Amino acid sequence: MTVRVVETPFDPSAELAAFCRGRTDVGAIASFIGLVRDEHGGERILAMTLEHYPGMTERQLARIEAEARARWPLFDVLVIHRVGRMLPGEPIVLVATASAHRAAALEACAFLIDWLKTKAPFWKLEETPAGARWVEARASDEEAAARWER
Amino acid sequence: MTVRVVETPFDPSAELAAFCRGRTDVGAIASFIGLVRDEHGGERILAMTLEHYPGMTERQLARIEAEARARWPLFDVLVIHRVGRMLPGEPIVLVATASAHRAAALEACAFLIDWLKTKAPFWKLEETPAGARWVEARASDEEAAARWER
Amino acid sequence: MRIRYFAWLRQRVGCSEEEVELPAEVRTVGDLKRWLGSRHPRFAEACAAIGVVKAAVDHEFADDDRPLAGAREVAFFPPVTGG
Amino acid sequence: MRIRYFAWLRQRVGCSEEEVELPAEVRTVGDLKRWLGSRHPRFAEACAAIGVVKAAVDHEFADDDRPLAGAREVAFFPPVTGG
Repeated sequence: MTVRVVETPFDPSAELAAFCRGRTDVGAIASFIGLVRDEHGGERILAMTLEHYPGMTERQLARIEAEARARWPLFDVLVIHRVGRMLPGEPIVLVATASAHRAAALEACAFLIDWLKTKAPFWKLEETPAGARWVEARASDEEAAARWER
Repeated sequence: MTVRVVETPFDPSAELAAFCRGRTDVGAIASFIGLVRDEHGGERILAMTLEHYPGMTERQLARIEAEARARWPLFDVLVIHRVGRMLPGEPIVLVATASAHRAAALEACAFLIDWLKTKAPFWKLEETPAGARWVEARASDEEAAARWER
Repeated sequence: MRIRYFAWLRQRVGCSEEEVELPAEVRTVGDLKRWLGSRHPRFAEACAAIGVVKAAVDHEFADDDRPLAGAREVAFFPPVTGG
Repeated sequence: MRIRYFAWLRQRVGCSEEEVELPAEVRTVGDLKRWLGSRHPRFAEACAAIGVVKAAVDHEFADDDRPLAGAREVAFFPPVTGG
């Protein structure tokens, strides 16, 4: 399985180590790790809860992965997304791509995270000292995703 | 030191784990790992030797890193480049970038590897069943680097 | 048909899911929004703001003109913010 | 002045470095290439092909018109292929 939704902390570096292990055909591995930040919009973040839509999430992630594989020559793809409550510094998401050449690996990695941000049903609830608030979608995320439309 | 030239094998995932560890201010970490492939241009690769120009290498890598930090808001940058003889599957290079947001981390990572490929004094010697051969520079690497010129 | 609500829309409506029997005239996602809005005033309020309420039919994103024939589950939620 | 050669240029010239005393008329990297070419025919051959021999003066990439005044080390090498 190359697409996983997990409810407990995961270790991106251990996942990447397993992703690379024993491969002699791959020349290039690109990865992106998203982590909970302790600050957002000038307010301190105490914790973050990721809600998702089970069933639709896995389906959308699998579709985004298939789209990346159709666009770039990839040996392998890994997408892990955490859900539930997590603390600053904890990983939210890991995207990794393996290809013979770096351009394919780097572009596919950027594509995957851009599309995931706008097409996978996750919602972030931030806990601040003033209370909990839902994170608003950013227009810049839509623009980042739109550059891959064709 | 965030720029290192190493003569023995290194573990990119352990380096990445150390790079992420204990940081709660970083939201995004992008990385690129280059590995020795067991095939190139239809020929089997038995081993690869990276020659470099000690002194100039560190200077160029530090300059490339400074350029990335001037262009993007980065918390941290890590560049590790192996030299000497290595086998298929072994890591040649690791580039990692940490930023509050993913676009900066991803772009800076792509920039660093593109510039490193054309501006740092490394040369690859491949061992094939037919003998050793120096890898030729690719025009596509110059083009990839040129897109960052301004 | 099962209706599901997520994130702040779930909190506004006050439930995460409900089973409904649709009247024959509710044929599209847009019809369903209006019909649900008559039952949940705060859902109607949210739908009045353009682009704020997204929909999925059987796990696929769906626009207002998407027909409901054969659908088993429709979900409503705010724009996604994962990654 | 110290001259260094790398990769296949090192193999062609047959040495990795040498100390030289430059005649007064050798003022630029281009002059140095021609002067070294008269000592190492295979270096001259490589220089005849455009873009194949790169140079660095004191660890900085340098074009043919770069003056040598004050330089301690000049290196010649093929286009780089790291990463």
